[in-house]
Amino acid sequence: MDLVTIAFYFFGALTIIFGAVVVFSKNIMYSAFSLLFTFFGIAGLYVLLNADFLAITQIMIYIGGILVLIIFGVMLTTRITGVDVKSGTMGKFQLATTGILTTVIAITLLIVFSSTKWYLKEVPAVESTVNDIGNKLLTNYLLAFEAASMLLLIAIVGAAFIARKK
Amino acid sequence: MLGTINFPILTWITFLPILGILIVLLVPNGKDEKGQELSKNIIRWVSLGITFLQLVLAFVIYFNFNPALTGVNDIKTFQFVEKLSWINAHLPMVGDIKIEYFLGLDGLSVPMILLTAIICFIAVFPSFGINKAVKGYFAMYLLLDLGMMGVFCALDFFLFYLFWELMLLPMYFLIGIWGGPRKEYAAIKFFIYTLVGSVFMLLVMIGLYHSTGSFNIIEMMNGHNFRPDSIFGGLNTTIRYTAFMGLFIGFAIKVPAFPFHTWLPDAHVEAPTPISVILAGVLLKMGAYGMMRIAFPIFPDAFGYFQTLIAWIGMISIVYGAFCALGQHKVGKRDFKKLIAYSSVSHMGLVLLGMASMRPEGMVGAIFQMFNHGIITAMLFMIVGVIYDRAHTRGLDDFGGLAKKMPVYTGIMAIAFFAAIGLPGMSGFISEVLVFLGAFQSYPVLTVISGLSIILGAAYMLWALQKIFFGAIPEKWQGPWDPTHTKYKTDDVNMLEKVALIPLAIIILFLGVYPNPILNLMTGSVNQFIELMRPFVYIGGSLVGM
Amino acid sequence: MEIGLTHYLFISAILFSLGLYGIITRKHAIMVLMGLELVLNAANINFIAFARFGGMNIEGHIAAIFVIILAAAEAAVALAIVLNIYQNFRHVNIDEVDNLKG
Amino acid sequence: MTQDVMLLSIILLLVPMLSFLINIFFGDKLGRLSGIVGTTILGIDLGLAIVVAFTKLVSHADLFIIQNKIEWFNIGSIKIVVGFGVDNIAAIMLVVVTLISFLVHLFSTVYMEGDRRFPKFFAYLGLFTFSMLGIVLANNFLIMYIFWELVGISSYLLIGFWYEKKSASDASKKAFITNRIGDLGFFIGIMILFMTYGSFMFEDVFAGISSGLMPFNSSTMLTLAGIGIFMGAMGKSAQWPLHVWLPDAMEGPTPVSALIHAATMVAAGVYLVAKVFAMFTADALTFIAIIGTITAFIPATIALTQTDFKKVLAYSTVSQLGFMIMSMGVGGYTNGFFHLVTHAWFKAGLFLASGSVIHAMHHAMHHMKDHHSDPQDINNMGGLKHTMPWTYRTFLVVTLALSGIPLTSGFLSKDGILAGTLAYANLTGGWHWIIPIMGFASAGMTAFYMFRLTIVAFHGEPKTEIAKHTHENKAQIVLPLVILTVLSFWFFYSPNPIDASKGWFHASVTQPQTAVPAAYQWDFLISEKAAPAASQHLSESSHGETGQIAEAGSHSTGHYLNKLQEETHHFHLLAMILSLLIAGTGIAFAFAIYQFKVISADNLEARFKALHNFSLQKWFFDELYKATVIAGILGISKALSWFDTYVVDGIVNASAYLTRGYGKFVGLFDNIVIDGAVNLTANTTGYLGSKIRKIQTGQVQSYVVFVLLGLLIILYFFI
Amino acid sequence: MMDTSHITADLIKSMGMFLPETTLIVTFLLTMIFDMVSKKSKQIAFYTAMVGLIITGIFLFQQTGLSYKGFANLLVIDSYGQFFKFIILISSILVIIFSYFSDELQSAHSKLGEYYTLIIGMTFGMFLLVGSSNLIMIYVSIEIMSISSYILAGYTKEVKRASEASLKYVIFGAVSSGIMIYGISILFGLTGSLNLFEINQFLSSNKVDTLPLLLGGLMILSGFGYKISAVPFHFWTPDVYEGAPITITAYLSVASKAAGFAVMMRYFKTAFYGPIIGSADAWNLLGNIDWHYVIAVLAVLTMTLGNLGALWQDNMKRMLAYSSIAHAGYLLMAVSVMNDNGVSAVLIYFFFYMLMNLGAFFVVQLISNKLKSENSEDYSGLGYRSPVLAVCLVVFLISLTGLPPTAGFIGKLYVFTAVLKSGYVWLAIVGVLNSVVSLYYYVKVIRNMYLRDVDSKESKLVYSPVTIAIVLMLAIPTLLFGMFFTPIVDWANYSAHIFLGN
Repeated sequence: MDLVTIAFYFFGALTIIFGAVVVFSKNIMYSAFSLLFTFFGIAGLYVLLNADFLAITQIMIYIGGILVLIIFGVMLTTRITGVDVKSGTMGKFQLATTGILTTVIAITLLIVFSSTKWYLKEVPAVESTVNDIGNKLLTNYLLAFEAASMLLLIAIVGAAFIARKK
Repeated sequence: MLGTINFPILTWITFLPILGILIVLLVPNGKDEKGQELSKNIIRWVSLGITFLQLVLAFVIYFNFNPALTGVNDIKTFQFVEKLSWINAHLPMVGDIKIEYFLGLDGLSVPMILLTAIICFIAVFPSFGINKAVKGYFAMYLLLDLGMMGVFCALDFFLFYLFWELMLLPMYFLIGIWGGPRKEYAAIKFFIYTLVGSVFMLLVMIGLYHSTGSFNIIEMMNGHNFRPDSIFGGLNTTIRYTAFMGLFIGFAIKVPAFPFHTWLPDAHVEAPTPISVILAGVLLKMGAYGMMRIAFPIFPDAFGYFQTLIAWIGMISIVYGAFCALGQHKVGKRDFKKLIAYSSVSHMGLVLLGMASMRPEGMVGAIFQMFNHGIITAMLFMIVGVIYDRAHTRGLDDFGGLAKKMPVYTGIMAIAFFAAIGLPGMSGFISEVLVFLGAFQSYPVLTVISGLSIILGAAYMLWALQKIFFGAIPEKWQGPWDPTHTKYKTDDVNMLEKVALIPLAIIILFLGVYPNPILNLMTGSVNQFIELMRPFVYIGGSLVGM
Repeated sequence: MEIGLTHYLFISAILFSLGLYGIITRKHAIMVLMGLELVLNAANINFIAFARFGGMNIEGHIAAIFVIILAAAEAAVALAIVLNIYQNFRHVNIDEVDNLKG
Repeated sequence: MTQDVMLLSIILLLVPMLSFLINIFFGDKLGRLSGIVGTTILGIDLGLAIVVAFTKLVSHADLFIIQNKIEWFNIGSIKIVVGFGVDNIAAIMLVVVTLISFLVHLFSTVYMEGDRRFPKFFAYLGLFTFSMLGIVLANNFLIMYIFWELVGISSYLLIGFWYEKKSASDASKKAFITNRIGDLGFFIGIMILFMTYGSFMFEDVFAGISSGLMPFNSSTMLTLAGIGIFMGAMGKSAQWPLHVWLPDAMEGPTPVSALIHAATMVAAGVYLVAKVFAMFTADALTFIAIIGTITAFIPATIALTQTDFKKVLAYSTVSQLGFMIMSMGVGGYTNGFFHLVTHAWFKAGLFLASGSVIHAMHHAMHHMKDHHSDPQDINNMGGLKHTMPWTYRTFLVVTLALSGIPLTSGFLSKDGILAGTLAYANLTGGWHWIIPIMGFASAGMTAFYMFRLTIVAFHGEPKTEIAKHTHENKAQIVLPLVILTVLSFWFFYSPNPIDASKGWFHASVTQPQTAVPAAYQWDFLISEKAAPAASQHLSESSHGETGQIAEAGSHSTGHYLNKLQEETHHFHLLAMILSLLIAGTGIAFAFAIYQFKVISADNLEARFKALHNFSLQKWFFDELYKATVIAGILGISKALSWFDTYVVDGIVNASAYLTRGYGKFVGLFDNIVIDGAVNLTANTTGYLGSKIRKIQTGQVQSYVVFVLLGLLIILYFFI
Repeated sequence: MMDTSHITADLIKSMGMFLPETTLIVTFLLTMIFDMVSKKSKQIAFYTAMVGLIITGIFLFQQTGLSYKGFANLLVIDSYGQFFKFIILISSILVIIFSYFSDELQSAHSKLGEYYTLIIGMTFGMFLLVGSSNLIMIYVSIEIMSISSYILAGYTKEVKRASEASLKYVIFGAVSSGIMIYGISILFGLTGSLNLFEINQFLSSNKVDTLPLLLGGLMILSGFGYKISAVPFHFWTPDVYEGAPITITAYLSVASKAAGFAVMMRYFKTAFYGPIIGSADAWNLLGNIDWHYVIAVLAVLTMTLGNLGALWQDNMKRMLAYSSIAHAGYLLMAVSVMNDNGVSAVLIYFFFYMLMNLGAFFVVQLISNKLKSENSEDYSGLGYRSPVLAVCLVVFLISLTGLPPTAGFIGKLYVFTAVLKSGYVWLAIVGVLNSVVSLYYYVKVIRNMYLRDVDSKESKLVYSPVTIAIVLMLAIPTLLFGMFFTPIVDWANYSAHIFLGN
């Protein structure tokens, strides 16, 4: 086993295990912090996939932005009495059926993924992606980029409107 | 020259009601009681005037119609033709979509035009009694009139469908707003039933359009106009059979034929008198007319395939309707109108049977029966209306001995009743005989069974006659209908009712003795029609066909 | 064993299913949002993996970036709405917000 | 000349219509005058009829028929040709109808006096006469059928004239509907013939038959067509089993009974059989004979015990009609028709006499302020011989005629019929002997019950006070009686009082040659000079608008003999003796029981209680019909009506419930549909309906589940 | 270093084609700014938005006949897109007008600055969506309109049901778009591209596994499906439609649906359209998947469930929500035939659907302004209390049912024409039976208005002439187009050609 393999299994396990904790934990705070580790794992995987810029972005936006947002959200919407803020789940029956449903989905996806002939190409010499991404974003994807900025503007206007008290 | 007048008379006769509707809507509501009454009266008389003009136009058409020109599938021999390009949209993939404003008459439609004009005019008289939302009533009434006229004039399938559906809504309101206690139920039932029929018609219409590239009904009758690879191309294909059945069911619901008839008793019972008159007088005819104009000649092969089935349906309707009318006897409240409604099922079954025979006698009989049934049933419903207005009940058991109280009424009534049971000297007799004669040649056994209606018809009609007019007058009607004599000055029919009823009676008697004025109109067309159908259908002569 | 495309895809598939499970089963609105983030991240893993094995196709990275941007925007709006719900209902249990139904 | 006859006939036909129109529209203004108007018009009509009859019988004896043809309407190549015609039997019938109608009009002017709807009555009488004359003059099936129906409706109006009485309106309805049953058969026959021969004209149909063309290529169908036509006759002529309407029809005013139920309407059936005699196959004739025989016998047995004056006469009429039909069936055409005419006179006489009696009884009751007694019950009468001498005398004579006593017309005709049946039985043998046997038995019973009636009603002491107070009626009532009585003597028909076959009547009314090919006909009915080339005459003038056709050929009046006529001659004497014996016995019994009371009527009644009851209750025919036919029809209609309301409509509603709420569904549907299958579907749809709504739980997470599920299902569905 | 010069040229050129959208962005900003600056004028945002939209319309009109693939293949400008943009634009204008007359909105907030701003933003998103030819672009545009609509649905935020609607909408929408982006990633993995044209090229030159293509395709479809409320992605629709302000409900039911259909058809045709084989009656779809059948099944499910659901409803908004689901089913029917006839049928249908559906919602809004109720049971006697509105509502409902002589009938006519032309008789039969079912609930409203008599003589409802005029402006075309529809059909046919590159 080379280092890459070990790293893959490590980050993969990190992602999945903490991902599981996120959805199974009863304590919201636990979930929120497990989400942190999941994001870390994913960022690790990105690195393994030669996506250096993405890994950084992942950490910055997800961990620095979204996760903080979520934790604030938790605090604002929950009467905090202690550290363990519980989130209820459905009854056992619903849990079981949902479990079966998502398992079926997972298995379906796994079968499809393992049996498919994907679009594969030889990997050229690895270099940093930052340049390419920058170029693309401002040329080929300029419109999408601008649109995304509009989107963010709209989101800000909207979120501000909804969230503010009258 | 006969058959051509330089005047778009069909457009006028069809769209005159629009003028009426505009006037009716523009009449201001009166401020005080007197003003309101005046405004109501203006609306009533305007409607009467409009329908009268229509009647005049119908007679102009009648006298200018040349029966020698046969029409049916020959576009050149249609008369009073008006043809304009109406919708002309270009679809690059499909080709041009052409819908024409195409009106014209032949022997199959002229009797219907005449009937519609007569009935619409006559039914205004009982409408005078309507006092609730008069403006809306007459607007709807005229709209209905427009739709019916249009159906009989249209030679473009799209146009036909448009007019066909146009009648649904006014009818819904007319039953639903001005109807009896279960009006909501009856109105929605009528609506949904007819819509079920017409949506199938819509699909077939679209299919036909694709197959022939036009909505022209006449062109659809010619097999050469069907593209061979199109959906309805070829002959005797399953899809053609299906389409025929779709059309047939659509029209059979309107006729109404067993087992699609159950809307009729409800609609009749709940509808106000004039609407029952129109419903029975004209609307039911549209189903049979549609079969003749569209379903049969466009799908002659499918007609040939289903001919026996149609004859069976006709037979069952005849006998079943008669039995149900008689069965009123015991089940539920015995309602006068319901009895007539079921008798309509029976009588319209005759039309089906006659058409299924594909014999000239049968076809002519069927069309003539449509005309006669229109007149006779209209009369019957108005007769019901007369006593309903006075007694506010139609229960057969509530009456008795009216012959003594209302002798003139009884006389008129007797004419209508005897006409309904096919008594010679009345128009109904001739059409019945013709239908039976024609049908017997193709379907002897079925015709013999249908003959039971001769007996059953007499049984239920005479039974009703006895119930209402004979015997002793019940306690509560002993005195005058209206002791104050404000609404009804005499016990017998009043002038307005006489004006409405007597012309119908005269028509019935006149045509009973001398049917040529109507028969001559259609003979040529019917023969042409049968020539068109001949290669595909079974035309009797042995016992094989049942 | 060489770590190939499929390995990454498997992780993504499992993460995706986990996310869905979370969305469906959690009552707390914020938890649902967390599930949502898992789903989006699963998609991103796909994009990056495909990009890597599809010849370092930079489009995959671009897609992932947009997903991240949108996830952020969505999270912001969703949280705002959840806050509003909290003001109106004094709780954020999604399954109890069910006045509109039928 | 023939044109004049046709013109006169048409006028003659329309004149009573005039009476109808005048009386229906201006009756109220005319008041009592309307009776006089009606009578006068009928008098004119009678005159016309006599002229026509004489012209035909004397001046045009060589023509089989004087007729015209009109194209009524056409349907392209199919032309509906109709017309009127006078042949010998029509000529005679014209006189019969108009004369009796005239007499009844006259009679009614007094009899109906004071009725509220006096003018209406005369209007209806006019309408009836018009319709009846139409039947007589018809030379084709269509016109025949039209007037057939019109007769039906006018008799409906007349029988139900006193519609305030439920029994009257019931009776009129019954008469009409029973007639319609026959008419259906008639119409089916017409349809078969029209389909095969393409024409309604009698001559065309006969020519077609004799050319060997068969409906559906089967002689059976021709027989069926014949039986169909005969069913029309069965209805109108009250043949068993459609006879039930006639006794009930006595609810109508008595003049109506005389007009309709003695002489005209009921004779129409016999007349129809005579008109289309040429088309009956041997099988059809046998059927006719059997029906006739049964009809002669059963009502005779019923008449034995009836106590209602008019009912006795009614059953006697049915029985006599049976005789006529029986005669036709056995091939005794001339005698059958002869009996029709003679019977018309004396039965009309009987009815008018009974009317006279009832009128008198009514007056007496009125006088005594008695409103409860039954003026028609013979047990309330007695001794009328003295209070109403003229009525009695005329009644006695016509009774003798009906009983078949020599010197009366009835003797001549009945004797001929019985001889005919004997001859027939002899020629065919086997079970056919039953026909003469039952015929003779009926004749004996006729004599018995008629004299029973006479004796009980007229002889002896008055049984009630009412009878005592009766008086003879006015001349308008008596005069018709006298005229009809006179017409019941033999000399009008034949110089020989015991044999009519040499008289003018038999000379004029000769049996037409049958059109049916020999293979399907009794061989004894085929003339020796038989089978002329059929249709030469057909082409002659079929396109004439109003032209007349005078034709020779197979229908000419030339004499020819067939075996039956010879045989009848042989049996004439035997029949005469037998019938005299039997009639005498019947009369003797009547006298013994009711006049001299040698035999106790009560004793007999007690001894044959079952039989007596059976007869008194009219063989329970009404009950039988009520239990079978009527109950059956009502049952079917009830069932179908139920079916329609609940099942057909129920199915429609069931699919509508897909569209509506479950609660409503349960509430409405359980009441209505008992049917398990429909219930099941309905419940299922209702359940489904509520489930569809349940999916929308309001919980967004469940929506997600459904989305995922949906996606999975679609995915797996399309793999 | 990449050579970007030709791309730069393309971008600059594209900007010229981008005027309508640019105008929208400017309007968005101006509306926001004016609203913030002006403290006094309550309606300044309204007027700004209106002017901006009208200018957009003018620019849009100038693009007639243009066929262009710009922004490095991210966006396509063609007549097809233009048609939908017009529909979206007209609905936006109408909805803004409706909002002006909405008591519900005007009383909830003193100013509606953000409201108009967000509508403009949403319009912008839809404009982009209609022209998008890149999966990322599609995703971004969908998100723009989604996020705006999440907020708009909960705009009356103090109203409980509005906030609930908003929550449900955002969660459902986010899940759907999550599934969609996952699907996009699968498609990306299969073809190595996000651009629809490139995907098309790849698919036509390489053989691809069916199963992942189907999986990815379906997942992407769920993104479109939830925009057009197709079963089983429709669940949010009734709840959100009921909870949201009426104007927004109307807007969602028309504009956002139009955008969804536009992108769905473009996606299918652009990505999967192969070279013509045999007759041109059906698209020759690449990838070995019978998309026709998939969509047909969805169509049947959608209309049936929509109609059955609507039968139960008393709340007008909820009823119309289900009805809009049913209409999506009819439209899907036309999509399912997968040919240009179907496309043109959708276009025709949509134009008429816009008129009648917006009309119906506006009437409902006006009535609810006065009655403070959206319950159809409360409509009894309305036919007499407010004759003009009631008649117009009847026209709209009859048109929604699809009866002549209304525009709705013509729409249905063309849909069924397209379906039957391709020979899918069973589908057409299901369709017409569904429209029979739909009659029942539409007529129920009519029944309540006319057949139910009001016990007490309630006062007449008085409306300003302007509102009446607006209603009539929608009702009269609904009738007129039912009888003379050539221009719309011509326009739709002209527009029915989706730009396929080059």
